[in-house]
Amino acid sequence: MEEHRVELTVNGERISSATKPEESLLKFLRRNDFTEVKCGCEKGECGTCTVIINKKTVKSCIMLALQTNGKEIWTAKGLEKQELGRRLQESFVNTGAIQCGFCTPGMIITAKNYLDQNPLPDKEEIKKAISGNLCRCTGYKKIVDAIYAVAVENQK
Amino acid sequence: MSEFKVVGKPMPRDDAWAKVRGDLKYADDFSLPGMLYAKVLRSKYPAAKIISINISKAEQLEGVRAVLTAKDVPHNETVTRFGQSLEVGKGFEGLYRVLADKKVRFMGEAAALVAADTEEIAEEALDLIEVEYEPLPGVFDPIEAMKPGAYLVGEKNTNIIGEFGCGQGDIERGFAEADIIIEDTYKVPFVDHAYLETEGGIAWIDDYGVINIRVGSQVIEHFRDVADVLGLPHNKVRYIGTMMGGGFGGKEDITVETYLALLTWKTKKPVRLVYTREESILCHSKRHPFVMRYKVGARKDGKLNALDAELISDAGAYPYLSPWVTLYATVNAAGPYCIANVRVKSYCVLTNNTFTSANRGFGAPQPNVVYESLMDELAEKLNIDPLEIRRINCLTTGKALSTTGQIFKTHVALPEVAEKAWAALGEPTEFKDENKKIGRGLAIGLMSYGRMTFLHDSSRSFVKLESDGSVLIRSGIPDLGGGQVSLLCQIAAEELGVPMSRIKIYYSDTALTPLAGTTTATRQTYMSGNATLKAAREIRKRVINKAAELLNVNPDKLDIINEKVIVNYDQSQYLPLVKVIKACNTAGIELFYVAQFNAPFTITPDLSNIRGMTFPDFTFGAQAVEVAVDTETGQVEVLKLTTCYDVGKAINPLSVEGQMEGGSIYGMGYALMEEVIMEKGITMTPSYAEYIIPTAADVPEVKAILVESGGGLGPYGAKGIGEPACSIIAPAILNAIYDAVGVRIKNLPATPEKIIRALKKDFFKK
Amino acid sequence: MKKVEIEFTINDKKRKLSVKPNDLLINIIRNDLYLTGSKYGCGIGECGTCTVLLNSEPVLSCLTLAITVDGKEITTIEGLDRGDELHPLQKAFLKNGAVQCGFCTPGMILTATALLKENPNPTEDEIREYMRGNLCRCTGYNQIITAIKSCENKLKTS
Amino acid sequence: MNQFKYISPKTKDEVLEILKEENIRACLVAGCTNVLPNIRDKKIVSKVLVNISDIEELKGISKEQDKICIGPLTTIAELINSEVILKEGKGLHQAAEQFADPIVRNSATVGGNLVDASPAADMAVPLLALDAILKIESVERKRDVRLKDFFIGPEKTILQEDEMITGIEFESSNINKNGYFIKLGLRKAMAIAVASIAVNLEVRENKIARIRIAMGSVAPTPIRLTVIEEFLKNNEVNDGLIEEAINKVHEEVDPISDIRASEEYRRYVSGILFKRAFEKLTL
Repeated sequence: MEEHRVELTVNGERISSATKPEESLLKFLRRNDFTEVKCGCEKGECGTCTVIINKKTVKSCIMLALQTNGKEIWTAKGLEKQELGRRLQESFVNTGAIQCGFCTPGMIITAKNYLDQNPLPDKEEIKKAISGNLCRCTGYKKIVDAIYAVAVENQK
Repeated sequence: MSEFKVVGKPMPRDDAWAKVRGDLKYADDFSLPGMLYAKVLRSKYPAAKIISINISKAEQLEGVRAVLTAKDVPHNETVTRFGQSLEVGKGFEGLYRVLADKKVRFMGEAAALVAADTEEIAEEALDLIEVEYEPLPGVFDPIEAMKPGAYLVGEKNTNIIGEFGCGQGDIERGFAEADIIIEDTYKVPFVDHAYLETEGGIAWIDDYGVINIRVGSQVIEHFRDVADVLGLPHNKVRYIGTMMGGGFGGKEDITVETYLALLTWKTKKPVRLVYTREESILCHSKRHPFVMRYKVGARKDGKLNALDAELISDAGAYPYLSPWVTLYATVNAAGPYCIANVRVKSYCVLTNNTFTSANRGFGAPQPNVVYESLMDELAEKLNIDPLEIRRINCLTTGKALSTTGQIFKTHVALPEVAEKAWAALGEPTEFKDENKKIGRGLAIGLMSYGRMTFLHDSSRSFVKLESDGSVLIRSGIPDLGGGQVSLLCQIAAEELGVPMSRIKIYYSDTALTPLAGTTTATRQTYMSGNATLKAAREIRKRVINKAAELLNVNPDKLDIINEKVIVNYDQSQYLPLVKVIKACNTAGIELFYVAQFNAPFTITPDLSNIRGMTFPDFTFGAQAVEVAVDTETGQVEVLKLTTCYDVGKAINPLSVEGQMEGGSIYGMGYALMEEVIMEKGITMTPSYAEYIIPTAADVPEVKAILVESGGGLGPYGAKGIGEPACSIIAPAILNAIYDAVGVRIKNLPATPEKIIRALKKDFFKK
Repeated sequence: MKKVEIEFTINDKKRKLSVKPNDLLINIIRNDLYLTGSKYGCGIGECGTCTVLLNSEPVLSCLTLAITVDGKEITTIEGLDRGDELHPLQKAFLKNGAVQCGFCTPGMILTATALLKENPNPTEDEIREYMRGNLCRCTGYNQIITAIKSCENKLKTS
Repeated sequence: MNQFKYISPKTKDEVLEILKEENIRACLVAGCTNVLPNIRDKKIVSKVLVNISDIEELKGISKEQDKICIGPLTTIAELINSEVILKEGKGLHQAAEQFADPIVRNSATVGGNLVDASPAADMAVPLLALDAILKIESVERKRDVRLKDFFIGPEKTILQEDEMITGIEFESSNINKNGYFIKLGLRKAMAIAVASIAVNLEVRENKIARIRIAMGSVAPTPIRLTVIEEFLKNNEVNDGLIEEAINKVHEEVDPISDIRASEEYRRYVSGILFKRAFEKLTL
């Protein structure tokens, strides 16, 4: 079996680990204990495995681990290290945007990256921005409210 | 007690931080050293005879640790239960086959299990298992399956596995006296729960030979069923329930647990099994399709005076909970209306489709689609406003359910909820696009919370005050995302005057926590809420009595607030809670208590003519929508959505709103886009690209209106909301579509094509 | 440090591993193969709890370099029973109450199997002599000796 | 046993060499949005996975005098952010905005969407209406292929095993500036088109001077509706004309029934989509 190494930084920490050519970034990250990256469909159709790679959101189930060699990845766990990330977490918790919580890591990563680039969206824009992340519990309202609340803070 | 301190306040959930940080370990996030990976071999045919299974090649593959087939399962044929420990009659305990044996009943039925060193090896081993099938014709339509001489799905001589009836009055006379009669047949499809977390778990054998199963399950009481399959004493199987990534009824039946137990038992190693999305859609239970023939009669003034309903549910390949679901539908068939003459007959039928079982709503949403559509048809024909006709006919406090005659002793918030939901739509949306027509729809409904009373339901909870004033709760309650666990903390915090941060709860572990019963039937707020309330109040009493002694005041003058026992007429007089606890400990007064709460018990009714109480209580609600229908493409956009329920008391408004908002969208998907399409038993929609659920871009802003009558049987007068929240929206949307373009959809989902076929009949003729 | 590929048989299963030249056998057995029956007691060969059989000879795995077992056969406590059938010595230890805290038991039993292989019916003195490298703090050794004695001539069969 | 290899070349020429070398064994991986699902479904087995996602020379959008050049590795998100595309190929821009969902748009590439050759391909439809030309290269030869000659069946193209798309071009012209795209899906995001249309139109003194009509999900491949194009050319724009055209659309499309819609509905709605796109461009 052909083995390769991937070297990348995840949440600011250097990771170097073996992988196989066909291993998805999702499987690779989960194998390396980043279990906050969730596996919902493995076809890029639910968004629970969303991570940020070089400032872009990516569904990690539809990217080869090897393609991320040398890149900078952020998962939901890394959000605590960033001011906007912490504010989003706070807002999700206080707004009641979390029910079963399984979509939350992907959802909040998507929101973080979106607000980084669009600090002052309205609710309709937020809905579009998270339309690649499915949620079955909340009906999205409190998720949109939580993200919007942070956007409103941004105006101050 | 004085006014609430914690209850009724919007509360960030106990589990929210772990979830938002990604720290929470769901079933698939947990590993053990030396763990094996399991895969399931699934039947390629919906109906076939298994001639032979050859596993020798798979066994020889390096890294394969076990390959199991039906013959390796000690008790392969058992019965499905859902946690009940009492006899409820054979009618409800259908055959449950762990691994397919001789006859395959549905496509994707498990035929063999593999455990191997890696997932890849396990998958490769599946390809090496040789199964020789002899395909059989099968039957895929419940109506066909009911006919004499139909293909027999199981081993019995009929496919009908449940037959129920109820009603009152004289149906013939009722129709004779009606000024108007409407007769129609409605159909609803298979629906998937589509929770983001697929079914999964891990099992291991501990030092003492106990099989531990860490799994996302709504029913940890299944430890008994797993033990029975292996022929072990019940105390040799332990369930450790994880927080679930959504349940909605789909994790109510056994999913991976038995497979895990068998494989870990065989290999003596930890084993993990997690379904792929395809597997989940293909092989776990679905919501029941129903064929519903209705006939309703009313007088000119709009008063209903006759309803005759025949309900036929597709149970799929195995009974599971189908008889129960059908029974729920039967009792719900006449909706929240007073009708003097009612007859309901229902059948539950096996087919070679994927098996159906619990799905949020449990038999309430299906008939609701019909009776609420028919109410609007009547309203139109009699030229009465949709809200008015519901006012004229709806149940009120003290009235009786028209199907079973169960009397509503608790508050019935009708027509109040309907008026509020309807009014909340506000001014009609202005629209410029001439191809889009605006329409509005209203629907009301009821759904039980708590299990059927003849199941003699009960729940237990352990509450303890630690010597430092922190609180420990132990409850078997599983949490599927609704905040069930956090709710118990809130109740204890309220009663014992300590902040949420000082409360720790251990939940969902059959070895450590008193069994709280299943997180199903919208029962946990009611059942485990009351059990926890009872336990907490017992501790509270003991603390207050001791404090009264020390302060030398009358106990009823004392309250516990912010960890102080305070004299309520003189706040300067108090004792720190910790001090009182010390005094109790010194005096040998126990500050822990296990309480059991029992629901009302009734005897099993005559199922052919169900009368009297079958449920502890019901939740009443109404939903209204405004839609825009594209008259050229048939696309429907929901512009406004309001939902109003009498929740009795919202213990945590954030969670209650969450259920109402989420339930609305769950139901909106049912109305507009969701269908597990099966062609001759083959699932055509095994992915999120084919089984589509609403995205954030598809949803309107849901307006949730909470009515708090305080009239519920739960703690502080709370009612259950989880399932009722999703059970009414579909017909509201259908009514709105009709209002917009005059098309009455009688076959969910209301896809653009169905609407266009009705609008452009002449085009589709050619 | 560069890793070396070694291949050996443990409890009748072939295993391939890449190990560092200074890896100790006890760590490989416990941490890489998850065979935690072999215990780590002192790390300097004073207590015998880490005893395993290397080509049927008892060795202290805390003093053995992993690379040296390349091509050899190892037996740990997990390899003694035959499925549900316990090894005669294991039975004897249970029967005679030779197990208290149980931490020395794996090493004890493996050493004892080696003893009875060399000397099917040893005298009590011979047993004490042979077993002296295995410390026990609970039992005072008596029931252990009795257990081993009760197995004389039983191992030929197994 | 399913054995994969992985190579990550740095330049286009290296890729072409690898394609020559490995031929059918090679599987180019760019956005990877379909490759991994196909590996999971065993539709792709034991291939040499050639990662081309880091090859800068195959990325980016540029305007060279009278033509627009799009690198095949340009992501859908990059199209959305491109002023050039917005100005020179509005239909393509609209299609990009409706493509899958915001996250997938960061990975998926224009070239990838074309070579997958799905009948529903959201990029193919507007590019057909822009009459795009594909630059195709192998070590041996270079050739230019019109997109409308590129697709030969569902998931089938004329691309040879040793070839790759190295550029996508369309002319900067009045007709291309005046385009419109409509996608009809069953939900607002992550939708696969039930039917889609792109129309590019140039009107001179109220006569149709040039018109191109392309549709997705109404035939085995994304198609150009050349019969109607011919019919409409040099005609005056009026309601009667549109009515007649709609009927011709019904005849020219060749849809199938699947889980998303029936053949009849697709046929019917094709006419509606045409009418709407056409009106958008003429009003």
